[in-house]
Amino acid sequence: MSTAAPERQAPDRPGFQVTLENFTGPFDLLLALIGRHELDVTEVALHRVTDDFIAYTAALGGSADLEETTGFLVVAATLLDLKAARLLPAAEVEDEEDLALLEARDVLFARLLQYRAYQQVAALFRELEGAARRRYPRAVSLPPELAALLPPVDLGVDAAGFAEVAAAVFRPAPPPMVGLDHLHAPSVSVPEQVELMTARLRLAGRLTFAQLCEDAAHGVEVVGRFLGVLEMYRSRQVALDQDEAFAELAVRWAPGDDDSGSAALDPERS
Amino acid sequence: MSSAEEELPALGDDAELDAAIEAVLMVVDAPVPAGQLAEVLEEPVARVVGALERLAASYADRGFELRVTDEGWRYASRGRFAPYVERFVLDGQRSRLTRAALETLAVVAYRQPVTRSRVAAVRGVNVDGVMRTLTARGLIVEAGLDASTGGTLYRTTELFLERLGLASLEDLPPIAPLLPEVDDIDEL
Amino acid sequence: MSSAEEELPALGDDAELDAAIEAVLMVVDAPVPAGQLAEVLEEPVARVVGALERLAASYADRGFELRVTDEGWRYASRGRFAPYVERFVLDGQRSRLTRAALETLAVVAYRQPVTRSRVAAVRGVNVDGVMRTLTARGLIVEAGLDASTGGTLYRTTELFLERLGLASLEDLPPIAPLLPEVDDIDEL
Repeated sequence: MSTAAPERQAPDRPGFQVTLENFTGPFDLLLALIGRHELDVTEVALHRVTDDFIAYTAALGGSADLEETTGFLVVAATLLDLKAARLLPAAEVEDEEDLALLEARDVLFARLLQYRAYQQVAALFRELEGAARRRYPRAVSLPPELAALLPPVDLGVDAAGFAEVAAAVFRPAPPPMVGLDHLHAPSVSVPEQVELMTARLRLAGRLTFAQLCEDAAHGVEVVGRFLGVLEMYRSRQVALDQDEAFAELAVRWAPGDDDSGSAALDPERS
Repeated sequence: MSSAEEELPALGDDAELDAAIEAVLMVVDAPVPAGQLAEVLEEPVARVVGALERLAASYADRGFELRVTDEGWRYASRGRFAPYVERFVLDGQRSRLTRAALETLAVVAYRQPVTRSRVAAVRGVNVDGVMRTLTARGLIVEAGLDASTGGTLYRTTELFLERLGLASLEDLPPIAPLLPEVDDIDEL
Repeated sequence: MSSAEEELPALGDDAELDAAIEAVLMVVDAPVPAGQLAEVLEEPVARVVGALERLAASYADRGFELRVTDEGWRYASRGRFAPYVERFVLDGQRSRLTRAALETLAVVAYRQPVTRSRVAAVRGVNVDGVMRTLTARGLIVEAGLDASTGGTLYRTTELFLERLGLASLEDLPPIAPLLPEVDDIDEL
């Protein structure tokens, strides 16, 4: 057996072409995928939907803005960590990493369940809104005879001051000064990662995923490379080797094994 | 015609017709002609006028009355309580506009004619109350309907120009020079 | 019309007090707290509250009602006549809320007062645009600054309750049974 079972299924599975539905965020997508498998929110369910989640995130890359994509990538990174951890023999896991991963998993579960609660309430809001026989409050203008009693109105500014007020209203608000540096996601482009990995694999022929990621500056870049590997696998440019369950994942340069692949990322491949 | 979602209450019963008229008149911010009421309630004008007169009589002991003018029917406070009503209206009323009102007025002035929802979008807050205040103070008035959204348009008044000491709207200082960082202020 | 200096009608009689309150409430454009009414009418708050409750009960068969919320008292049309009232008052603005808007509203409703970044954390996406829309539509309002982060806090409005047909925040469906048993997920 040369290819890890879950990955081998991916290209043939119709579900792999994730439809670009309008998900309102990563948790929304995750819950929708879990629901599609008719699963409860468990770790098994997370493993089952990881690939679909990644595929959706990859498809999103082109159309969504960076900030939107970042939310998906952060969740994708956690899912990949979890999935990777299950492939490793428990004994080899460092205690500290193990702990961090368990915590990451628990946080993901907690946030997912929390989000689901609000989603359910939002659905209830929709029902309430539809059923509400709305009362409208009396909020009428002052009758002219009463308005006439009010003291003469004073704007408190002259024409120039008024223009200043207008300018202040129309001036675009400065972007909120929230640092995004901690997200480490300035510009991870999957096509760029594919290009980089293609060059390396052409030279080396075969590299482990860990080797491919040795120089990755941060987690999001690792996610980007993983998405790139999935893309390359889908377009039949690489094969994935895994000697046995839980063993290290290796990526082998094997273009054109089967040219019926759907997409060609690199026009120069041969 | 009624859909499942919008079941119109039947008004065959006089009591129901009366109540429907009360509901409408209590909320509408302008006198309503009997003809318009009849049209919306899908009832004969004569029957609606009968209901309006019946209602007006039923308020004999109340602090408000149903008043009819050339423009139509509307609720009003009963005259004999005017001292309290006036005291309430003047209570806490300042002659100086609030900052919120001034900003709303600025949006109307530089974007007129403009709908309330457009003003709300620019200011990022609900402006219904402030727009009513500005209308009551005579600084803005309604100016027809927006062709695309059907929303009411507003423009500034003569009094507004007078208060700023301007002869016409053309004398409003341009704001583009105050916003050098903006290429096209109409985009805002 | 009488002026403010004119002698104030005596309100010793309950019927007169009730009528005076009706007269004042007819000109308000926002809910009025009982305390403010008491001040204007120079009557004890308890007596005014009693009158307000008596009035509210007296409208049982009418097309309008006298409603009390946290903000105060005011008249409103009765819900079952909404289909007719909406033919008058809708400015083409009652569009359905999107799912994103409803979810955001749900988080604000249960966590209020709450900052934008906390809402974003719960939903896992940026909520700036949605929060602006909800504010412009009057469903949420700013409610001060968060002491620790300095971020702007938001809360839901009366209009939000109105829209869902709820009398108060206490009537929100309980969310606790749906939530994971974590004391404060934000701390994680």
